[in-house]
Amino acid sequence: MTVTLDQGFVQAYQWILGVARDLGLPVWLVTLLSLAIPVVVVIAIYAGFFAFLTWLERKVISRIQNRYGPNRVGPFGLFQPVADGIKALTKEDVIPAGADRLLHWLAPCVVVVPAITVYALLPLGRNMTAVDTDVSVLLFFAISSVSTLALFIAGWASHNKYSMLGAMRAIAQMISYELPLVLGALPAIMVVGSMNLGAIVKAQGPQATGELFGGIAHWNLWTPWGFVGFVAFFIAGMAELNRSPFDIAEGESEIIAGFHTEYSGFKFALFFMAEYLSTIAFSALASSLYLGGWNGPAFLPSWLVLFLKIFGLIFVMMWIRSTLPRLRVDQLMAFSWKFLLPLAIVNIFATGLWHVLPRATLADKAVAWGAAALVLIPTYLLLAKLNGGRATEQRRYRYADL
Amino acid sequence: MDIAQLGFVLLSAVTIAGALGATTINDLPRALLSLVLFFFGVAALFFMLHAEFIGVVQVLVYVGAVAVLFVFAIVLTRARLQATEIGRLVPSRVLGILGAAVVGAGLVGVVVRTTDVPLPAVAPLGTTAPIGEALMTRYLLPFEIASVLLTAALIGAVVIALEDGEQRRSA
Amino acid sequence: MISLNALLVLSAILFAVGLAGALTRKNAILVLVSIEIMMNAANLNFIAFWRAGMVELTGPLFALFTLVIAGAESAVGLALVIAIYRHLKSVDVGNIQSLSG
Amino acid sequence: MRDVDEPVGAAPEPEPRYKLTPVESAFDQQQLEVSIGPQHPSTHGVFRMDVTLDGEVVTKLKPVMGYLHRNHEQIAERTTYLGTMPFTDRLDYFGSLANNWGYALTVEKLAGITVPERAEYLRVIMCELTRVVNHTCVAGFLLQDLGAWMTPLVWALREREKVLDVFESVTGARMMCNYFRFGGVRVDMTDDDLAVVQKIIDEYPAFLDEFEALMTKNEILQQRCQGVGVLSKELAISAGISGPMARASGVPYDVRKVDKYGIYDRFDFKVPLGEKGDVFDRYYMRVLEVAESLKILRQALKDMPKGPIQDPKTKIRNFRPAKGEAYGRIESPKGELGFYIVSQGDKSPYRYHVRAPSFVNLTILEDMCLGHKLADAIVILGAVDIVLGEVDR
Repeated sequence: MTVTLDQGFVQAYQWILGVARDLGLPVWLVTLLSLAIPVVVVIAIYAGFFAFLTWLERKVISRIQNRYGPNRVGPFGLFQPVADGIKALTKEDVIPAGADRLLHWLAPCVVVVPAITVYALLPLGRNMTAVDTDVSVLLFFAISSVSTLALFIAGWASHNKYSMLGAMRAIAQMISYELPLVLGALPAIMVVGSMNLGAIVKAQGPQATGELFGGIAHWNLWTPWGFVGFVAFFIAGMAELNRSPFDIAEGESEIIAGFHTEYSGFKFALFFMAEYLSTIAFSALASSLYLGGWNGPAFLPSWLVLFLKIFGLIFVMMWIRSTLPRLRVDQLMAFSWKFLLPLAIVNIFATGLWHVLPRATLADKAVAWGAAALVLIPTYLLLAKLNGGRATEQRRYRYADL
Repeated sequence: MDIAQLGFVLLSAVTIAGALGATTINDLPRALLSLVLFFFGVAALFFMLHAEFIGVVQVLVYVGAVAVLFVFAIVLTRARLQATEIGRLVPSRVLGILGAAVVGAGLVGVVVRTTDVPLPAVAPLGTTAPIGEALMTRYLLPFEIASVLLTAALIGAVVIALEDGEQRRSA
Repeated sequence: MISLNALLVLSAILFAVGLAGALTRKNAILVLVSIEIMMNAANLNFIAFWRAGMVELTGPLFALFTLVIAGAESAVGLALVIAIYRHLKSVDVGNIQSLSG
Repeated sequence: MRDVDEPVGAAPEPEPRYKLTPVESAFDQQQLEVSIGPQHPSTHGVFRMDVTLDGEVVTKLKPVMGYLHRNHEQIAERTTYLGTMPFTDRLDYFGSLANNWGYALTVEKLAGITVPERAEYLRVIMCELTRVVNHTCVAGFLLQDLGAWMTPLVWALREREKVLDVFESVTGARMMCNYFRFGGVRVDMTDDDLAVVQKIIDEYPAFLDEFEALMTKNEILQQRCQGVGVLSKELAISAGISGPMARASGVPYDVRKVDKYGIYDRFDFKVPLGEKGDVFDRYYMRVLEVAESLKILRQALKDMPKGPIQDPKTKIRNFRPAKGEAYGRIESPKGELGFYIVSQGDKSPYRYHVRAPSFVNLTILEDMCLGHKLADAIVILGAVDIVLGEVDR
């Protein structure tokens, strides 16, 4: 039963291909079918996931703010995304006078493509990776870096000063957080010795049958380098995704909506969708690198486990979004270059140390932990001290004698 | 014509179109987009030739970094209006195009005269790990030199761009 | 299957296009763009020869180092372009002639 | 026969439907001129800042007001004295009761009217409640400008609703209360209302602590606010800045203490002072002042006597004060709110002028913003605490 659930998608896929072959369809058609089915299924499921997520985000933030959130359309407002979609589709598509019409049209398309493409690389469940290459982690970053250009195109083509400012901010932000992002992912690659996401996930799986929560103890998160790497990766990822508190590129209180100020209707919906899809993809990547990917208890199908982990990470993002104010541009850059990047680099050193030291016995483990902690904790304290110079002073207030 | 050949022809068309666009379009952002298309075409060709790692690095470096650098240059120089006309064929331009055509024709001519070798059908077994090993053993010196070069370029770029900024403020 | 010569011809064409661009464009940024195209064409050759021969990894490694140099070159080149722009308020290579005799 | 009016020759070129503004040339320059407002999420109404940016740094800023000009003063000079009262609600529509009091105080000074004891207490209670909600919401708005996704603002508005319920129950209106009358107030507060007020001020400190825990100790907020938009004490005095903004710069000035209008001399409360004069001080000044206001409210509720709420000698209809002029001022939540009225003995004032604190506080916006980033300019504006109804009048 669990196996059927777990491998249901895979088995159905094999069955369809088998039927197609039995029917005597030409080889190229079968090949095309084998390519098309995963694409269609992934897009359908994760686009549905995206719609649900917009609803969930509004609901979660509403609860944090003592509101109800959407509750008019359908039970618990569940059909709100449908209504939003219809509205976006029927809304007038405004293109500002003086805009570069071709690029204005192209930008939302370009921004969606990488957001969807990266799903091909993710192990979405056991035996459920569409494209299993040797370099999938690197390829993920390579593909998602395209969205930077899309944001620039959107800002430039809109012919609006706010858009231009937003585009500039987006680019500056993305190139400063690209490095900590990649360096944050590097420890996991180093230890496993492969850039293949499937191999990284497998390395975090149960080493023997019947382990707690499918080998939760083997998650990379529970190592010193894993913890630091995950935190650096997660923060840099939030910046990369333009999530609050790093949403300066569209900071609505400053530059209206940044690069998508001049977008309406379905084009705007595409930007929105790309943002959410990349959020999901990024959460999936983060869970694959550090949280054991689809590994979970045996009674849950593997794809559901990944879903839950994605939800967990996204919930944390929503929580942060509804709590923290936005950083300023220079503070954002300073945080990346002066704090996150050095920490990530030192973390790589700590990973190397951990990898070299023996970890067979308990004493060995203690030594390895101690060594990694000895590298990481002073670095953290030093960086915190170096960065916390000017701001955040204690203030004392007095009362006027009137 | 099998699928590989069809793919090759398509990719070549895309690549050449991208290159032509980048060298002929006057609107800078559009030329840049065309360049990105070209980069992607080349990366796809690398993938086709089973050099996955190089393909990925191609996208990462060219699209993720070089193209973004170009974006910065475009924005910082506000060069939208200054994109120069290519329509008028002044003598120097004609000479340039002719020269390039001669070089291209020469290269193609040489290639066509040599005996053709079909690419081996067997795919090489994963290049990523061997490349990593080679970089750490036989090619360690070039690897280190490259990293020094990158550092020098980084510092140099910062210095060049900074110095002037300060002058402008003090002026 | 694709033959080696097809790849070499493609690379030659790309190189010629890049060269033509470098020789005819007046905007310094676009000259740099053209140079990148030429470098990519050369890279394609390295990979093609490696794929045809399949001996050693010299081709991909050479391509890798070319990539590194291209990155460094464009960083410094664009920094120069920006510096020049600040001085001359122009990125037209025709205007940059203060060193000509 | 040709008609004289018939045009001769070719028809003129039709005017283009729109003219392209030379944005391209604007991009061409080193400095980017951005018009923030009048339609912008963070200008707190229809206010415009013409900002010149070098990259992200503000090099020039010109506040442009007047989009909400409603001829308030001219209308007041044409209508009766009492008829102006509801109009004053619309000045600072976030704290209408304070405006009422300022106007009532001035007219009472002009006509020499005394106010019964209980009415004075009612005035203090209503006005301090206004101050409490205003300051809380300003902190919420400020956080909204900082980019905190609505949460502080919604929390602040939740508390505001409770106070607005009291206003509604007492005066019949939630925002445009029109509560004050010359020589008293319009309706008395019932014991139920007073109990509700008591409950609100009992619960408020807990809310305030929670609110502060969300914000004050937040490192991002501190980094964004400290050292931003510093206003020196000297500049604050010479520019006539008043209210929490002046006190944040260390100017010991509070009309409640200086004038002791109404019955403010009976209450024990303190006036907090900042030292740096930056946005963080301005934010924290408001938090501290809420605590002081709660102190006043507690005392007022305890001491409130029974009695009439309206001076019976004052004529409500056909109210014509004698010839003369008067300037009355109160400490509104935003600063010193002054009314200047000249009477010729008619049914309407000869000259009526409002000294609006928001307006005066806005005048030094450029001095505070120069050299800061665009994002800071928004925050500085948010910390000034303006209401456009009052700025433009």
